[in-house]
Amino acid sequence: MLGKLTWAAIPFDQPIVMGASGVVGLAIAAILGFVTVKGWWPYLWREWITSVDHKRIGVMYFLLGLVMLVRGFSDAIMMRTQLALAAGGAQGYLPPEHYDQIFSAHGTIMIFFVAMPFVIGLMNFVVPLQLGVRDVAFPVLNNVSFWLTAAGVLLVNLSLFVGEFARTGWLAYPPLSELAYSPGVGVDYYLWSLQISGLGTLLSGINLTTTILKLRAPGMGYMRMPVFCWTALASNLLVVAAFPVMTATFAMLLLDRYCGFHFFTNDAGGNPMMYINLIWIWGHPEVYILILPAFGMFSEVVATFSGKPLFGYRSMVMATMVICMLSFVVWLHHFFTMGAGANVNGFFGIMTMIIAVPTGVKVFNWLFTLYGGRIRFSVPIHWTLGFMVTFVIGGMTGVLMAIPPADFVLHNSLFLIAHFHNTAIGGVVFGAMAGYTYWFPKAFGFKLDERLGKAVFWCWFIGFYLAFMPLYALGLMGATRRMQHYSDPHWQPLMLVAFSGAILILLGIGLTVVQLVVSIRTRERRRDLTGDPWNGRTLEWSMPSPPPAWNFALLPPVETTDAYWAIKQQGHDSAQLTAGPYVPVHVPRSNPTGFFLSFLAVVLGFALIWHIWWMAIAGLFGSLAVGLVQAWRTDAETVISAEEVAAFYGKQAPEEIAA
Amino acid sequence: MRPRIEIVIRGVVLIMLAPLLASCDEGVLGPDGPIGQAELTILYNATAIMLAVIIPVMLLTMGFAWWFRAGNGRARYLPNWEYSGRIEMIVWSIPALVIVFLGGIAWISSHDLDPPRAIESATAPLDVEVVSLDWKWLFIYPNDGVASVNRLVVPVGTPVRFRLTSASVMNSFFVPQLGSQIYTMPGMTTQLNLQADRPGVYKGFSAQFSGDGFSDMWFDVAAVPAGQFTAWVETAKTQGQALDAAAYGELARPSKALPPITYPSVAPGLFETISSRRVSADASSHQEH
Amino acid sequence: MIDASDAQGQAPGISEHAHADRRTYLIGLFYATILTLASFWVSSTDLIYAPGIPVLLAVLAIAQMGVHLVFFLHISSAPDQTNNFLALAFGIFVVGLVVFGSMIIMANLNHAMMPMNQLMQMQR
Amino acid sequence: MSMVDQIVPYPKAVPLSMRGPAPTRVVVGYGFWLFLLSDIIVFAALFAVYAVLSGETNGGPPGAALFDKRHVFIETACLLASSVTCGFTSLAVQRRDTIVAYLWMTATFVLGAAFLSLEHSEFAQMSVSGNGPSRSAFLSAFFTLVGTHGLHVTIGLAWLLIMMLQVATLGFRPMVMRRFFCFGLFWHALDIVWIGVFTIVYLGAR
Ligand code: HEA
Ligand code: HEA
Ligand code: CUA
Ligand SMILES: [Cu+2]
Repeated sequence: MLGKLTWAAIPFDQPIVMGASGVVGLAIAAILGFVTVKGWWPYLWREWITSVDHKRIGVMYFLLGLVMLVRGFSDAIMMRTQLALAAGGAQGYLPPEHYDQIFSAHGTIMIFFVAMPFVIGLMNFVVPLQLGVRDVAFPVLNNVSFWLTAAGVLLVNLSLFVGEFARTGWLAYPPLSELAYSPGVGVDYYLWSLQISGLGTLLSGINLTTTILKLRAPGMGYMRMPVFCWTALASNLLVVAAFPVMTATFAMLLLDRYCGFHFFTNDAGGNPMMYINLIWIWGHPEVYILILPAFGMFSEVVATFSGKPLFGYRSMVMATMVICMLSFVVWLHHFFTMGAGANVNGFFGIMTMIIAVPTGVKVFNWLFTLYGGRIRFSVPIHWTLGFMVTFVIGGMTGVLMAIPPADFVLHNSLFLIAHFHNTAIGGVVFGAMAGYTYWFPKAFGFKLDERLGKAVFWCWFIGFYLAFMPLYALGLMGATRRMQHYSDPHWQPLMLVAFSGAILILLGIGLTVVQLVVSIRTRERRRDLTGDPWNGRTLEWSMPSPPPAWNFALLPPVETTDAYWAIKQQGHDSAQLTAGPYVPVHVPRSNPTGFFLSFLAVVLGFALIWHIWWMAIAGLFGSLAVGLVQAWRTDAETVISAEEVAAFYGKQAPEEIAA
Repeated sequence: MRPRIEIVIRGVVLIMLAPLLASCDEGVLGPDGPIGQAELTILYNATAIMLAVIIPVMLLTMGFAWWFRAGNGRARYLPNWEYSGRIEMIVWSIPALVIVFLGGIAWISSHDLDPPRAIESATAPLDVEVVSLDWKWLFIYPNDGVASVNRLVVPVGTPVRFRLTSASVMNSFFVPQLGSQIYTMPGMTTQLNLQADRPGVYKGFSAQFSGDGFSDMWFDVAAVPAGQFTAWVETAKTQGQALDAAAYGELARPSKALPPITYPSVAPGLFETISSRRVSADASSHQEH
Repeated sequence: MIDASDAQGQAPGISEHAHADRRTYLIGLFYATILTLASFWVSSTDLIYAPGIPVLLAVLAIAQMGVHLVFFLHISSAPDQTNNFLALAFGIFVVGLVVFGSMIIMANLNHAMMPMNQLMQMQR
Repeated sequence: MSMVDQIVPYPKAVPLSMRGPAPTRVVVGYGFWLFLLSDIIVFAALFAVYAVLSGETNGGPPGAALFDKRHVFIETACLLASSVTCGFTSLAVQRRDTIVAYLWMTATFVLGAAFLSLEHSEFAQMSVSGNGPSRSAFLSAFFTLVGTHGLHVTIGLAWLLIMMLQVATLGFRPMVMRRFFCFGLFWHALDIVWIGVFTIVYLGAR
């Protein structure tokens, strides 16, 4: 009846896990109770859960990333604590079977459920606004994508309380991840949650690519698109091309585990090397999926706060697209040590290094954007400058490992760990933070607190160096990754430094929350009444903050890059752009399909993980039924009358004068 | 703003360098063989040339940001300066030139330091067959017919020719002070050539995560003078139990932190048998909760 | 003056300017049939130099995919199809990398990892 | 889906890319086109695995001993013919000619179903004779590659049924026409994948 699921799946014997479960359970109950008492459900359901507005969905993605950051970070703190303790003969406080789950969960969560939601959320929110259009190409699909990601998140978190998570690292290399060596449900949790959320990501990639290529305001030719839209295009093209490979690879591992196939097994002719090859065909583009939009955000921020156009726009566009293409021909650098011949290793090493050229061009162009600027030191530019000095170190160590013989001694060491945290934190996370502070006023109508924002930055910045520079040294001293304890007591001082860095980052995350709370409580003082708090250059700043559901009452005319800047230069302002005459606008109606599909996907995934076949069938047919209902929906759009649109702006205008 | 950044950067660089300098004889930074030595040289060269680009970038970033701050009346504001053909040229060509150099190094060194490539030497190489098991290392000396677990003894100044495989999941054989690592994989044979130039005891371990006992997959590499090596082989031949099928079956069971053992004799063709997967190691207790 | 419904080019699969009619499909069917027959014949004939057969099969398959793309999917390199065409090119690029990249890498690895006895046989 | 309220006339000189948002028909078609490309990349991964593992028969029979070319030829003929009937369907749909559309839809459905039943009989025969997917890495790859194509055909048939129902209940409204249009793309793309399958798997079998 319940497949493999028994009471034994719940780790009653592990006080830490049970305690954490209890706290999380209570917190969830408290939040749900609070929402119920306040009677917010109808509002949440109508305006958020079923919303197909790209702005709302973007915010929800970001929020999801924020929640998962807490989970990913608690894993990180646990690892750092363990490694600070487990020196010499000591075993620390986490036994291997526990520690192995933690680093696997940390890597999986950080990449798929923190970094991806941040990046996708920001693209969702910003891209249609910058393109000057009303929504993405497929608003309902957008909501489905979000909820599928949320379903993956839910499954990963369920693994904490019911059963276990994979102990195979964030990429689950076989044969370790095959049934013979990992008979538990951990790997199944990993695979199904990533299959479900991966589908969501793929759909979102198709959606945003179509949006950028097919929906742009009149006059916005390709060479007039903001650079962030270009990087979003490159990133989503990579999603469309790379995620299918991940889906196929995981599907084959699932067939091995569920149906006795022999793709990657040790016996019957299976070949684990093929998995490693395929997973990196996806895995390498994946890191550029994350970093390219971050590059775009820095480009926007650096131009805005320097009060200058981005230097070398064409070069930037070209560099972006070159990185996009090259990212598909370097994947072997992740397994130089698998024993391929010198020609193959040499070729992929060189292709990898070539990426340093377009990336270098970007760095130099940001540099020359600063040159001759009038730089206002707001929080977003802090993150950008912090990124510029930090990321180049990570890039350099990447290029170092691209030399195959150098990689022969650095592969899988803590040096590698330092490299990718250097690029992921110094690049992606700093980018997300820059984007978050930059676009927050647009999304919510008020600015975040500047002083706290700077404090957050310094905690992260210094914390990052403390936490990860020692790892470069440790890697060179021969410390390898994924070790639960180590025998060399020499390493402990550096591990303690790294621990202190993680604590400082914790402080930064704490202050992020404080900043948010303080800013919300004092929001009346921080209102952004002009819609253009930073003296921006692109179209999203030409509309009120927060923007109306329809974004643009009239699609704005575009004559150059930095379209809004040009409009301002001609002496116009946003009021003039929205002055009418108004026409009725069609907006898509809220739609619960995504939410229901997500719910059923969780049911399906959970049933498959625990081999509860009747439930799996129920989940599958339930999803099909939801799909059919959606297929017969004919009331996809509603019309907002011209009067209503006019009323919105009419109400807006007097306030603006008052300000 | 700027002075604070500067203090931070300085502190950070110091933190970064101090341990590096203090620990130069360890791991990758203290190579004791030709392969490791060459790899370290490559690391130094590549780092130096890249730092020559990257340090100026960091300094310019901070410098530009400071000088062109909004409050600085002396800085020239160029609100429309967005293109310069000459700068674009330089910007593309500096990284490109660096990469041409590094790419050349990468190509040549990939061939020169290819793991299967024999080390040139007047001394005849020693053959060692390596098997990674759950969670320990088996070293077979095919020419002497002895075997050892979790302790590798090699003669100083002699090239060692490794052939490697795995009896269960993937691992990576790595002795940082000797140089290159290479994966060990079930059903496959990889090759590696290393040499120790100085007597000493080096740390070796698995660098590829392989399950719960992974952290204990350490072994010592004892590089000893040739005479001592022969003596070690002779002693090994007289001690303990033979590594026949039964003993191998026993050994192949998952276990953690096994102390070193030697075997006086080895079943003929054991390595081939393992690498062609004609015996399969017992996986049943690979993972317990 | 033409209206904005031409904006951003045409959808793939439809070619409204060169009207896809019955004849297009029949011509496509004709070519595809010939190519299919040729493939099946080539695979079991001894009139062709045997090691060349896979190459010829590949050529025929590529030709037939082209026929399907042109006559059934109406893909062309016309200006209003640029986006469709570029997407297709990108897809082919990735497909080629995945398939041939994997094959080359795996052949290289397998060659490097052949058991010793096989390696010796090859050298003889 | 896309919400364009202003269809503005443009002089010919304005490049396509500057004429503002594309109409819904184009947006949907393009989105689906991207989806198809991603789907084909899934197949690319499966083809790559097949190419790498096709020699790993684990002592079992190789492809040449298992496949029946006549069988495959009939399967191919079914699919090819269905491509044409599918094309005729879209022509009828464009003319909003209900009866003819139904006729060709039915023909397409029958041809697709014939293909599936042939494939099913092949799979069943192989499994019964002990050459199922767990026999060897080669057979795992074979069943997965060919089976995934078969799964797509199955989905296509279900989709076709739904379209028949939609025409009956909703009539030829733009939404239904767009879906038809995507179905056509899907069906033709499957045919292209099949060309790869029969060439590499069946005709290339050694
Ligand atoms: C995006 C990716 C990402 C990020 C951000 C991080 C962040 C951190 N990671 Fe790591 N990590 C990985 C990806 C990431 N990690 C991966 C892929 C692995 C490999 C797993 C494996 O071995 O299989 C790994 C492994 C890994 C290890 C294991 C090393 C080993 O194998 O021995 C350790 C050890 O301490 C570690 C530590 C940390 C720490 C202390 C942080 C923290 O410093 C940083 C904390 C980060 C956050 C809390 C999230 C970001 C926060 C924000 C962006 C705030 C935004 C807020 C607002 C916008 C309001 N990570
Ligand atoms: C967002 C994430 C991100 C980014 C942007 C990068 C960027 C790069 N990465 Fe990194 N990488 C990862 C995330 C990332 N990586 C992860 C997660 C892993 C490991 C996963 C695992 O094993 O678990 C990894 C692993 C990894 C390896 C494998 C190591 C191993 O396993 O042994 C290699 C090897 O080549 C590599 C190289 C590079 C290179 C060359 C770049 C380049 O793109 C960097 C380019 C940037 C610059 C070079 C700086 C700016 C340039 C200039 C200022 C110009 C002048 C400079 C020069 C001419 C050099 N990376
Ligand atoms: Cu793995 Cu050879
Ligand atoms: Cu990579």
